[in-house]
Amino acid sequence: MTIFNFLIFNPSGLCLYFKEFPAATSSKNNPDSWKLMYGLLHGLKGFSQFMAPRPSPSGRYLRCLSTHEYKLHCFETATCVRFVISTDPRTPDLHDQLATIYNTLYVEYVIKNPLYKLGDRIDCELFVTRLDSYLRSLPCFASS
Amino acid sequence: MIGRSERMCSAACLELMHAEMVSYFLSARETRESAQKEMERLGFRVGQKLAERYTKDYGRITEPMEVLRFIFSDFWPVVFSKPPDSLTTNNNSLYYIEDTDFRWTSKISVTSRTTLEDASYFLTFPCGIVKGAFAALDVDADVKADFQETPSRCLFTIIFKGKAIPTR
Amino acid sequence: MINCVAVVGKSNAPLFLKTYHVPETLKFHYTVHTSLDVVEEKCTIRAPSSTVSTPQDMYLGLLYPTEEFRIYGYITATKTKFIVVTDDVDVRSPLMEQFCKNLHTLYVNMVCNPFYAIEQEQKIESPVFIRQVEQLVQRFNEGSR
Amino acid sequence: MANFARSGEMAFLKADKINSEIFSLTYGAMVAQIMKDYEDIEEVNRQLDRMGQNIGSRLIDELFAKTGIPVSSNFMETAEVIAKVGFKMFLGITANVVNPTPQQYSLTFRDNPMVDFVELPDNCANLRYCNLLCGVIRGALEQVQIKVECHFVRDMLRGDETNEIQVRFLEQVRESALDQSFA
Repeated sequence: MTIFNFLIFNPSGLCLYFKEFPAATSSKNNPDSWKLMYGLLHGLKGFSQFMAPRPSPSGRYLRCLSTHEYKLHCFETATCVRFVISTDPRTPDLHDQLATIYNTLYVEYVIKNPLYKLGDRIDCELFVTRLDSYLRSLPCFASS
Repeated sequence: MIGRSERMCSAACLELMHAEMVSYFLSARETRESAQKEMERLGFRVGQKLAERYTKDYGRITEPMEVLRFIFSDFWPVVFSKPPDSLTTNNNSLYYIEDTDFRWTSKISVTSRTTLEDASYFLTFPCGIVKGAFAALDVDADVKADFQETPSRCLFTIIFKGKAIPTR
Repeated sequence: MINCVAVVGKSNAPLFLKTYHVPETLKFHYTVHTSLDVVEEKCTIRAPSSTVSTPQDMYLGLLYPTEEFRIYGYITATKTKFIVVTDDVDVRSPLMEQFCKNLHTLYVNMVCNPFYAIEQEQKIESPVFIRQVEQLVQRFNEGSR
Repeated sequence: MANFARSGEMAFLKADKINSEIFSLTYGAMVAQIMKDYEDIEEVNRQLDRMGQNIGSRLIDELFAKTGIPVSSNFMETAEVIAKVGFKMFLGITANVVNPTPQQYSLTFRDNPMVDFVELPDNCANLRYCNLLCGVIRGALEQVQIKVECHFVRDMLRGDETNEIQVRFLEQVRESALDQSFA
């Protein structure tokens, strides 16, 4: 199991944060692949909403997208910020971990950092380092 | 000890409001120096009022050394949400208070567009508060603060003017 | 009966003076002013048992008696002084101490008004404070009758 | 409805808190200074509203992150969330929702730590001392794609028997609009 990359999208689809881990052999580090990914997530959201047998009480529909080669885990906040992590397909659901990242890292070190202007690329030192050590501490990271 | 007051509110409110205050002064004043002066003055006023409040049930403090102790062990933990880590001195008029997780700045970190200097404006108001508290208790002191590498580690320097505090 | 309550700032500027049931004559201003010397004197004396590190009482008790009045004092940690003038010969000290403590609470709340310039030792004009002190005096006077 | 009250309660219990006078004195000092900076009281109100908007646009994430309450983009539902969750978890008080309609609702509250100790000077009849709150609400709702107009219609500092903030619905920003900005 392993983590390939981690992304944060703002409500208008801009990629605010991108981090690629060494396990990713084909790089996604370019705006075109981000646009592609955002478009897919956005479309899937509508689709999963459409397919739902009943309305979701949490208002959330999309959790993950799995293929033979990778698995995309998604978490969308009420403010329409999307956290996405791509891993090995055997990795168990990381929805809760993404929620933790939102809750304890993004809100604390991005939102509450007055030097960060809302909408800017996220490069707050504290967030970047803490996120990195959090992701590295996940079991799915260690076993790569 | 100063108790918690009956009314509490979320620390996030204060943090975000303080951030707005800093940005207001930095944009409303012509120079950064004058913005800092204003913020320190505002903090001074707030510090005086808080000292007035928090000494009410504490008793009358008369010696500058007691004042320093009051600020360090009673006033600071309440106003800045946790006790500071250490109090040191190297002579009669210079004291250092170190707070390795200063809550008013602990979530700040620099971005590619900002520097530690931009973060340092968030220390001005707190310095004013401490200075105001000293002044309210009749100790004329200057209070400055610097980051120790990161904005969460702060070293406050307290410079006593006028009569020096005897070391014990 | 309390006849006069005064608040005097850190640097001895008069912040507040009101008389009750008697006209506000110069006499009271004079009495309050003189009592400040006694306050200062009392402050220099430490309770014999105390060490440097123990906070002192704010209530100073009877400052001095005159033919008509007895004058009580209280000083806060921030060196704001409360002077209370009463015409009672026999005041129960705990009651007076409680009165001063209550006055202190009202004072602190008044100071916390963001429009009160504490650093300028601004005269106290707050209608809320004036009313509350009056009520406090009234309660004291009813209780001591 | 009851679970909103509970979410607010729980979030307030868990939150890092400070004595409210530290907050109210800081706010008060700032308001007093802005009043010195601007002769026009209306401009003071605007400044407070603008600051509130900036705060609200960040505070909303704190609210969702710390309570985990479900996403809602229904205007009427936001009333309960603000009154029972927002007011509670940030200020430790609750507001009542009055006359909710799909176009507008009012939030009323009597208790407010922001105005503890405040006595307005005579020269500021039109000052909305707590106008920051209107900005906070506006800024917060903007982040969940709801545009509103928000103002104080009653203010206890000016002698009214309660505080009342009126929130009027303007528009819902659709996701399709977001798509366009992406394209």
